[in-house]
Amino acid sequence: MQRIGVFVCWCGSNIAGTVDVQAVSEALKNEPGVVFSTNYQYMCSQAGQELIINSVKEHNLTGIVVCSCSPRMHEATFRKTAAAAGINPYMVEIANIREQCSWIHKDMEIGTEKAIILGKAAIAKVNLNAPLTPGESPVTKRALVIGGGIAGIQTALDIAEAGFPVDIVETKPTIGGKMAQIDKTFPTLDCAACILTPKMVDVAQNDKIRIFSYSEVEDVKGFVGNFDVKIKKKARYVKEDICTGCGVCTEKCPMKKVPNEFNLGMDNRRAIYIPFAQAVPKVATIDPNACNMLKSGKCGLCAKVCTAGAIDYTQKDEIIEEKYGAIVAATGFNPISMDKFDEYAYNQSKDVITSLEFERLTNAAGPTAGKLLRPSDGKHPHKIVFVQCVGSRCESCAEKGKEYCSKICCMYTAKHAMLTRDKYPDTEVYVFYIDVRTPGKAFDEFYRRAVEEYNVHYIKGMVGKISPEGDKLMVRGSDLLNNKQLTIDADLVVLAAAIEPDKSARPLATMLTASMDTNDFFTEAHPKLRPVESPTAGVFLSGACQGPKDIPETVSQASAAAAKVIGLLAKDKLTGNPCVAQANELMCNGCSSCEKVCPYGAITYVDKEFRMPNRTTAIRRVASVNPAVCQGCGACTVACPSGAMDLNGFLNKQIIAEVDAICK
Amino acid sequence: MRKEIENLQNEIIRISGVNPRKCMRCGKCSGTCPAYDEMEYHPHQFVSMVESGDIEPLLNSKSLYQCLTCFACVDRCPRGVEPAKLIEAVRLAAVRKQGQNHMTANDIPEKLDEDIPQQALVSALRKYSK
Amino acid sequence: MQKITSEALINKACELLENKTVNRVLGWKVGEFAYDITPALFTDCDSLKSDFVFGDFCGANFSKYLVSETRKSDEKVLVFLKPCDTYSFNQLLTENRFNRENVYAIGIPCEGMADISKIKAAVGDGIVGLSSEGDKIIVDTLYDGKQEIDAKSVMAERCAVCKSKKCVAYDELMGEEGEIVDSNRFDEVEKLEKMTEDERYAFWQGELSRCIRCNACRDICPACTCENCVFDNPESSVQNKAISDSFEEKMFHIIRAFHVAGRCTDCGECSRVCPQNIPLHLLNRKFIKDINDFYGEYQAGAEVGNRAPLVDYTLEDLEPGEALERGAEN
Amino acid sequence: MQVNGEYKPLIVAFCCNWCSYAGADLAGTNRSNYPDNVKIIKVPCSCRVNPMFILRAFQRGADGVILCGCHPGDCHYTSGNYYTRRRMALLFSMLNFLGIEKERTRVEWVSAAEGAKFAATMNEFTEAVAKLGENKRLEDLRCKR
Repeated sequence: MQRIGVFVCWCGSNIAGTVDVQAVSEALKNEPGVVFSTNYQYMCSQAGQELIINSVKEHNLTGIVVCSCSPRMHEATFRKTAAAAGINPYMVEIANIREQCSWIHKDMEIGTEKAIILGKAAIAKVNLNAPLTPGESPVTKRALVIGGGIAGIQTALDIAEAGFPVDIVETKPTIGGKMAQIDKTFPTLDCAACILTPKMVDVAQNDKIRIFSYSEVEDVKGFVGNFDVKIKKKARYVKEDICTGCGVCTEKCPMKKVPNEFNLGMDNRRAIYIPFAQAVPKVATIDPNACNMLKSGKCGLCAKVCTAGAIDYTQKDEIIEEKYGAIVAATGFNPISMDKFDEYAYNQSKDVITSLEFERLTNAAGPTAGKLLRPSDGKHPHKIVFVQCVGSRCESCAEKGKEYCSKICCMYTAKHAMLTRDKYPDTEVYVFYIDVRTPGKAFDEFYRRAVEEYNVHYIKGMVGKISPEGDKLMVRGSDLLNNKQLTIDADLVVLAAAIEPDKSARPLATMLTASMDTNDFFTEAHPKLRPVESPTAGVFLSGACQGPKDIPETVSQASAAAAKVIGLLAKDKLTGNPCVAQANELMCNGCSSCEKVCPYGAITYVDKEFRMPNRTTAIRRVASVNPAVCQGCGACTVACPSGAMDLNGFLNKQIIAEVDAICK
Repeated sequence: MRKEIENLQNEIIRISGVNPRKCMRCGKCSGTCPAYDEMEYHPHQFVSMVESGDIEPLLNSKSLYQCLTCFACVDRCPRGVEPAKLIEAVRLAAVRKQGQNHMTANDIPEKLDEDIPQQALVSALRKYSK
Repeated sequence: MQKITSEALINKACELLENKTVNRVLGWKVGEFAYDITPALFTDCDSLKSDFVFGDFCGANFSKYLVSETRKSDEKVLVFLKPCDTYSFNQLLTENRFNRENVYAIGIPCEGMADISKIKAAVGDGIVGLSSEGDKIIVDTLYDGKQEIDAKSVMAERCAVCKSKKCVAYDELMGEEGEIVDSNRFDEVEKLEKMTEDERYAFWQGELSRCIRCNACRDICPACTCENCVFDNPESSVQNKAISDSFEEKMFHIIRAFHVAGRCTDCGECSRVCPQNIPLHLLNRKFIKDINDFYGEYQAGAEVGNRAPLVDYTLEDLEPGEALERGAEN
Repeated sequence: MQVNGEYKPLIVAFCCNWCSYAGADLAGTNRSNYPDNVKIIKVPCSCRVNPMFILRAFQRGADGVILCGCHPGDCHYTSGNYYTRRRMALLFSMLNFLGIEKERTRVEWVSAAEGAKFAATMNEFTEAVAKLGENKRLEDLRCKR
């Protein structure tokens, strides 16, 4: 039997104004389990708390009921008070007689009567409370960053800076991501490579960071602080530790006609290749789909020319298993496919290109060595049309485009237009826009410069149709402000394609039990207050995998995610919420209903041996809750038909006792 | 007067099944329209003028009959506004204003004439039966 | 009249016992009366030959017995499953309730079982013998001698509205696999739905007042396989083995039906065993009908591993208020 | 439930900790009146509410039971209220099937910002239950006694 103390707070006149606190404390004195009952002006004050502490000692109390304001306000306070008085903090229950009683009723009699009932319910619950201790779990002090773009790089560097080891997993043969493909960055027009590659080198040289390039995450098990991850290191047929990146093999390889994905297929690479000069790790990779040696066993030229002896045609995929305390998703984005936008003739003309392709065309390391030449005939274009919002803000065509605004297109289109006019003043540049959205530091100024100083023709309207005619592209669009329909005979058309999350994000989210929105962007734990955390504890979000972002935003989010990871890894142990589900193994059927409804994957099954009638035993499959993962929602407790699953702090019998106390 | 305009507006919206508020003013419909140069009011203007209740000028404009109903705007509109359907509805409103020209299926037999193409009848029924 | 004979089943069981595929057989055995067939475990061919029967009164669904039977030994047990039993079998497998390895399941066709209470209503008491001949059931009674009745007219309600003649799980099939049939099994439920609240209340008051809380419905139910039922568990706060309060049996039946909602295969065993003839299956069917209406057709046990509707959701599910409105429209 | 020989409806409200309980607090903070008939029980999530709790409340004399949770899509635990929605749709439909007035049971989504909605809902629900009169059907289904 509990020895319960009841403490009724006046809250000045907030409660005492409409509730006869004296009558409440008197009435509750006679409830089962109650050995002491009193009231006081401000229970949350220093003096009020001391009153509680002294009463606990004086009356040997084992449980406390505070009739006061909402538990959302002072439950934590009174739990601390209980701990200070030497009893378990979870032996405290609050009867909310302010927000849910005195403040909504005007009549003293009604208020008092209701306060007594609420007090009785809290007492009935405390009678069945049991001391709860939060579970502790150790933290593996290593972080995993999935994705090696600027987001992943920045997150990894920041975590390593704090002294924790970090692994980066990147599916491509090199880190760098989309930023490595970009020529210049808005609004400052620094060269992307000049600011990115030093960071890539930092990553390579940082002894806290390991890079698993050309690798994929295969499996994730475990929970915050204790993830077990399987990483598949795909065979690149080159020994990473021996290859010096001299590039001789990539010059001698006879397979010359492999589309170069780094330049978006606008030129070719060899079967053995290094994606670009500043690749990290700077190691060659053999494309097994193109290599003659791997396909038919005939060639072996690269092995012959490699003086370091790094080529290994027998290499196999390798599985690496590692433990991590935190995981950061930084899987990034891709431009959407233009295949379904027939009206823009992307598949009909080589001279209709996407913005990312334009980046490569203007990049000094690109297929044209930085000269802006038309892909079809290599001639210099004199009239260029940029089309914004291709596939973005596209509600009706869900199978073609995306409903959301891709956010970055306005700015990079302004950049492209400005750079073109700067380098080639003889070129006429038109931009078709619906709106120009430039929130961001120095963004609008940048866009205005494109218009005012560089004389880029911005046309409010959308392009309806592009038709190739001879070596021209007839671009028909509307000019809404002049109420005209225009046809521009362009040499080159650049489509600002919408961006979408990388395809690898969805299966990864499943592995991480992290939630996603309908567009496959990762959802954050709270859209405003916890923007870099996923709802799954220990999983963090960095960069465009959470939503469209430009580079400065990506980098700030990456650092924010790193700060969260560091905060987690800095702890030796994680203290959980003790109000978690608990399975009574004796009653569990092993039916898996609870496992299916658990949003956190906190429930697993174990086989245990049970005594059965007639001195026999049987192996039964029973549920086991991982208290470090369980968040205490209670979905499982109702899914469980046998009542084997219960929720600490909100036990079935406690809630039923409250119901009984209210109803009787 | 205001009431009348509102009624007309609601009627057009109802007949067309189009929600002009979905329009984000991108002008792709007008950018795509093959009859643009013929028209005084262009597809995007139909949408915004119906939305603002500025329907009278549309009813009196020849633009109504210059729409080819090619549906390029319907196909390409990124927001699914379907301007051609709206123009069709305005056209219908204009037709109705002219007087008793409502038509039911029962009226067809007497109108049958060997020289009238089947398609004309179908299209007449489509226009005048709503 | 069943298409498959006792002899065929006995021969099959003997063969499997002899070649050591199985070491015991779950089967039907005549009880006190000819219609009072009870489940039994056979371990040798002789007892099979003398006691095993299969006929129009072998309604018992053996799936549930596998939960305890498979724990007893690692050797296989032979079980005969009628089409509706196979659904229970799959559902239990979905819930990991027994080890599939320890079972040898033979699917057998079923032509529908007879309802002894209907026979009694037709011929009166004092039944001493029963046999089937073609479409007829021949009843030998103490008072009136032999009487012939049409088997169809005394078919159990659950068989008259049979949902499936298809065996959905087996190691071996005897006879034809059968097909899922169109059933009007929700007619009764619909009839009740069309009544007013008052009429429905009166109906259920009449039915549930007869409940004696014998727990037979729970004990026979192949979905009620909890190690320890909440109503037997003192920790649950709702423990009650007998009626101590006027509301108890109603609470019991609602909760029982709710606990099996989405898992109930509609085998109808609950109503078969109810000594008070309460149409308990109507509660289960109401849930099944609602699930079908609200969330799309779902048949528990149709396949192993299906996700039951109550442990699933879609973002567009209807609101509880809408569910009640739909009910009001009926 | 009878109080001093008079019918006074008793409403049990289960409120999820994150949205609806906070919504109820806000109703209090705004001094929005709603009847004292309503007694709130806090649960971590609406999906914690077992049908047994609801039946128990009716058994012990509650005249109406209302369940409040976060709006679909806003659940603190991401999916809890989706399960609630299915469970309660089926349970309430069953209760109605047994002849219980459908006005006695309700699920309402109330966010932490919807104090006014909470009060309005409670006013409306209490009134609806008051009209029905005392809950006899769920207390007693036996014709005997």
